[in-house]
Amino acid sequence: MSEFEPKIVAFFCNWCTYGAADLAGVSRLEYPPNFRVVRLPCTGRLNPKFILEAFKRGADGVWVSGCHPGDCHYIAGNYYARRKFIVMHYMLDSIGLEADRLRFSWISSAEATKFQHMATDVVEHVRACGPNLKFRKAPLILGMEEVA
Amino acid sequence: MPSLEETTQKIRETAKKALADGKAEVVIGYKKGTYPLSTAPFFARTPEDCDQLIWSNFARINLANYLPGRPGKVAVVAKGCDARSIVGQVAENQFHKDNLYVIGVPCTGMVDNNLIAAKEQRPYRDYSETLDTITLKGADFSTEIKKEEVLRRNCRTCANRTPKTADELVGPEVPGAQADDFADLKELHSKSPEERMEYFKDLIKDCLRCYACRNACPLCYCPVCFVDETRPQWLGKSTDPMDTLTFHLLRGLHCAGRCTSCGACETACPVNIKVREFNRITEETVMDEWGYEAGLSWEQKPPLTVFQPDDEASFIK
Amino acid sequence: MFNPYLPYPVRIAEIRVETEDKNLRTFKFEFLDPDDENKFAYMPGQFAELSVPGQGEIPIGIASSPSEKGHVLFTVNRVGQVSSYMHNMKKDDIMGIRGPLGHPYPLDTLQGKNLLIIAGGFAVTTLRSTIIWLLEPENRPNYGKITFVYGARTPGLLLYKDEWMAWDKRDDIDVFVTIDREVPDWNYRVGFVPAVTKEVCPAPENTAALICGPPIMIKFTQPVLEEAGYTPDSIIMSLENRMKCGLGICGRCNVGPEYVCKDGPVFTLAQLNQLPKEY
Amino acid sequence: MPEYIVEENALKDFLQSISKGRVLLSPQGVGDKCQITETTPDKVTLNFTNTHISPKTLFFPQTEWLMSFQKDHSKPHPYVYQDLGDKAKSAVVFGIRPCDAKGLSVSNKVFQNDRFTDPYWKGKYESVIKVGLACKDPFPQCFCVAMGGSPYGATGLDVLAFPSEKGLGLKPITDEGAKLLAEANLKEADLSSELKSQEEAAIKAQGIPDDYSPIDHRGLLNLFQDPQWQSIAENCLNCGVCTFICPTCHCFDIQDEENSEGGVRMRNWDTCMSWLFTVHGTGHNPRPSKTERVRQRFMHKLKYIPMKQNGDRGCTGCGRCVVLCPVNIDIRSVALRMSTLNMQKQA
Repeated sequence: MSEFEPKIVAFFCNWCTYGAADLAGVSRLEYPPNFRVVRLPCTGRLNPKFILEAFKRGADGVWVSGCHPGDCHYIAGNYYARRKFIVMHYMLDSIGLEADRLRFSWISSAEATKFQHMATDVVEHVRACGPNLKFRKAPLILGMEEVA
Repeated sequence: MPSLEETTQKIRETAKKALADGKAEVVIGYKKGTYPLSTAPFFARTPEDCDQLIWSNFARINLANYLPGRPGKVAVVAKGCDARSIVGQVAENQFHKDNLYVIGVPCTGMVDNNLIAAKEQRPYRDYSETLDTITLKGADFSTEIKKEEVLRRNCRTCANRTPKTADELVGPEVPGAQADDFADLKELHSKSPEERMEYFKDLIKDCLRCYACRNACPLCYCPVCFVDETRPQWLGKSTDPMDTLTFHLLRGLHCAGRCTSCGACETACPVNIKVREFNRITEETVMDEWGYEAGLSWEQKPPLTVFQPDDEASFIK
Repeated sequence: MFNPYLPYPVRIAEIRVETEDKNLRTFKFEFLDPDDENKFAYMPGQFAELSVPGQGEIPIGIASSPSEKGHVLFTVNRVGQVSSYMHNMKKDDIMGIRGPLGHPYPLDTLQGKNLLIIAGGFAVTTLRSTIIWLLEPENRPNYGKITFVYGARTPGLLLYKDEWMAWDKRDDIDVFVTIDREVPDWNYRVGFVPAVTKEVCPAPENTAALICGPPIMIKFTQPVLEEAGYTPDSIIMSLENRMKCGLGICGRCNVGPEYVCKDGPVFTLAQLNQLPKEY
Repeated sequence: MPEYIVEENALKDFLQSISKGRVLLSPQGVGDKCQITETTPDKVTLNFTNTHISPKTLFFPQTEWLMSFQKDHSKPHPYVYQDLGDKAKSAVVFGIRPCDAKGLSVSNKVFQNDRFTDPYWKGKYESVIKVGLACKDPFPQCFCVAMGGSPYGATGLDVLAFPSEKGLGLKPITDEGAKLLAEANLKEADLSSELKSQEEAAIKAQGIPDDYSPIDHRGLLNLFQDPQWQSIAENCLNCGVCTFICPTCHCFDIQDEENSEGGVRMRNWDTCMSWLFTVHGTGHNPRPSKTERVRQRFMHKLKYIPMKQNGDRGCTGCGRCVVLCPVNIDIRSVALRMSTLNMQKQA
């Protein structure tokens, strides 16, 4: 049986981590291809429902990454985001989401190597958690077996 | 402590005075309910109306809920928790402080009817209450229940029973319980992630998705709630456990740093889900992280609307 | 057991963009199972639920006439989730239609009468169906004079241009098409529907008016007709409300005790005067 | 038809007998957990108030999948909805209360109306034999008598069971009920006089009922335009609890859900208290504020349904909304206010 390949939804800030991913690619730094990236104007735009929606639709992990505190393109977006992340993080942890499925990080657009390492790390941690079976919607039973 | 009757009398006098002095066009208070162990919100507009206002151990619903968007000058009867909600609404520009007159009632806690139902299953048609006891009267029995045994969960640990931000208090201050140590969450935190998820999925399994918890909440005033958004539709409307859990999680998160533990959501829930469990988690977070309790003063800023450059978040890599 | 919730599968045979703002498209459907066409026996004024698998359903008036065999037509305005999705569908895509639902215009009881047909904007759909049906050689002799008033804001927002232009050339129907404001190369009328109606409406004796249009048009046309002497039971209107089941069960489209889907959508003004204005 | 008697120690055998080849459904659990569920004869109890939320869930679940489709063009019928079939099981429900049975019979006339039959409801409703349990002692929330019912009412039931001096009395109501009892080998007994006196006592115990008949005589528009709706609605939170727990509320929403392989169409309970319920695609809303929505609920129950169902009301007095409304909007007071003719001159 082939090894489980996790599906990870990544929310990247347009001004930093998204650029870092770009730079990593241009620099031919190899990192795992398990991400579906959603580009945000700022991590301040991240609504908790985005994370829940990703898990609900079957993502095995979610990775949110933005600019280092103090470096926000919009002055303070990520400071507010940080407080939101704190509340979100404890909430999801408290209701029993495995901590390794949800990752927050700060990666600037110059940090291609950090991006590479972080990407590998996220995938390995999510892989260790196994497929997301509990924190997703129940599959639709189409009942086609009998019909066909 | 003044008796319920004395408090009732004082509320009526204060309400009449507020109307007469032009501080308010309407006084929102409680009147006796039509069913045993209940009260109804009541909108008093004349001095005669004011004589229907009462104080009771069943004044559970949070009257701050009627404030957002209401035109004109309003006086409202508020317990400690309700007054805190009002502070939150004013901070969030839902109601202008100048149009508000808060009649604060130092509160010794409200009664959970489910706990009464657990103590007395026989049908009763009448009841009486004092500040400390509830007496149920059936065809051939009369049962006296001590109020402290049937207090709501949130009232048992309430540290802010006196509405200190009120414009006028109708009784002497009452001491609150010890500062909240979140003892109720200790057991939860000792569980494994699997057990925690089981616990929460079991907690909400009876959810009817009626959203009464949202509608009863004085802080849920969004013109279009996320559950009603259709493009995109964030939330499935079926009984899928994940959709239900998402609703409760997001409701909890939206109330982070705002919830005052008034218990209106749990009171409104028709199937008695402990919906406040989600709010408790965020309450604990804002307390641990920023030492914040919602609605204690007019000056404080809700924690998610401000930041410190050095906010600690070691989980962010 | 017949399941009224189950749509008949149809294929999109043709999509026509109707208006210059591209917000209205006419869909021509063919039934995958030819038998379903017989089961879908309808009369002008009825509607159907267009069902896009995975997206939902929308109630839309049937624009084709039962006399047009082999297909059914629906003109859909891009408004919500389902209609927007439909606007991105292609020829030969598979979807479903469920119906016919509601009651048709009472054309059988109107036999022998003159008909004044007033349409505004894209509400003309079921009235197109009506006119096509009325102009059939076997039906036309059963009715008196037919007057058709149709208005839209601009020429580009008028539906079914080829058809009403052809009707205009016939002598068994009087066609008055109008737009709100003068534009170059416009050879028909200019002015609002109520004003045109006032000018051209036939005598109320032995005449019935069928009206379908936006609320604002109905609000101002109704007094014109009443002034001209039309009685409330000779003014026939078609309502719309949000619907889901279309079967008089799910409870959202009711106007007082009447369900628009099951008991309507066609009501006379006399009936509506007895009902609350919850539409 | 004769009545039958089941002695207390024979109750289990009786239940065994009527549930032969059928599923046995009966109220289980106490307090807010009390609900009609599948059970076995030994677990059946007569000692309960009523189910916490109405038993409409039996025939009209909160979420019900109606049909499904698949997207694979190499398989038959891509993108064509197929009926998910009737999941109805032959069953007997023991212990449904008369108010609920009557309420469900009101919904039955909506689901099987003059033009359409809802197959999902019909299948379930008609495959369940309903043995009702009369209410000897009314509960404080009960007002079935005022709503034109009785604690011993038989509407919507196949058999009415009632506590008799000698055990459990059983009165067949429909032919199906008579057949069920005839096959159960029971002792016949003439209980008609006992039944009559019990019913009279139970009705009396509810006190002098309010008279809501003026609602039937008031004009529709006169009631609709009554200015007091504003003050009735003032308290309302629009939470919809009253509609979800009500035995006659039957409104639903139809939703599609899909994934990469296919999708299902389902229906979920909905409530007229929600603004989303009636809003048009254009944004126009025929019931834009809570006043209209509150009015809709009470008018529907107390005026519209009686107009359509020969005077039968859409409220049967089970009292759940009275108990569970968080702001104590009591349908009895509302009905009384609707009955007050002097609010406005009669239409």
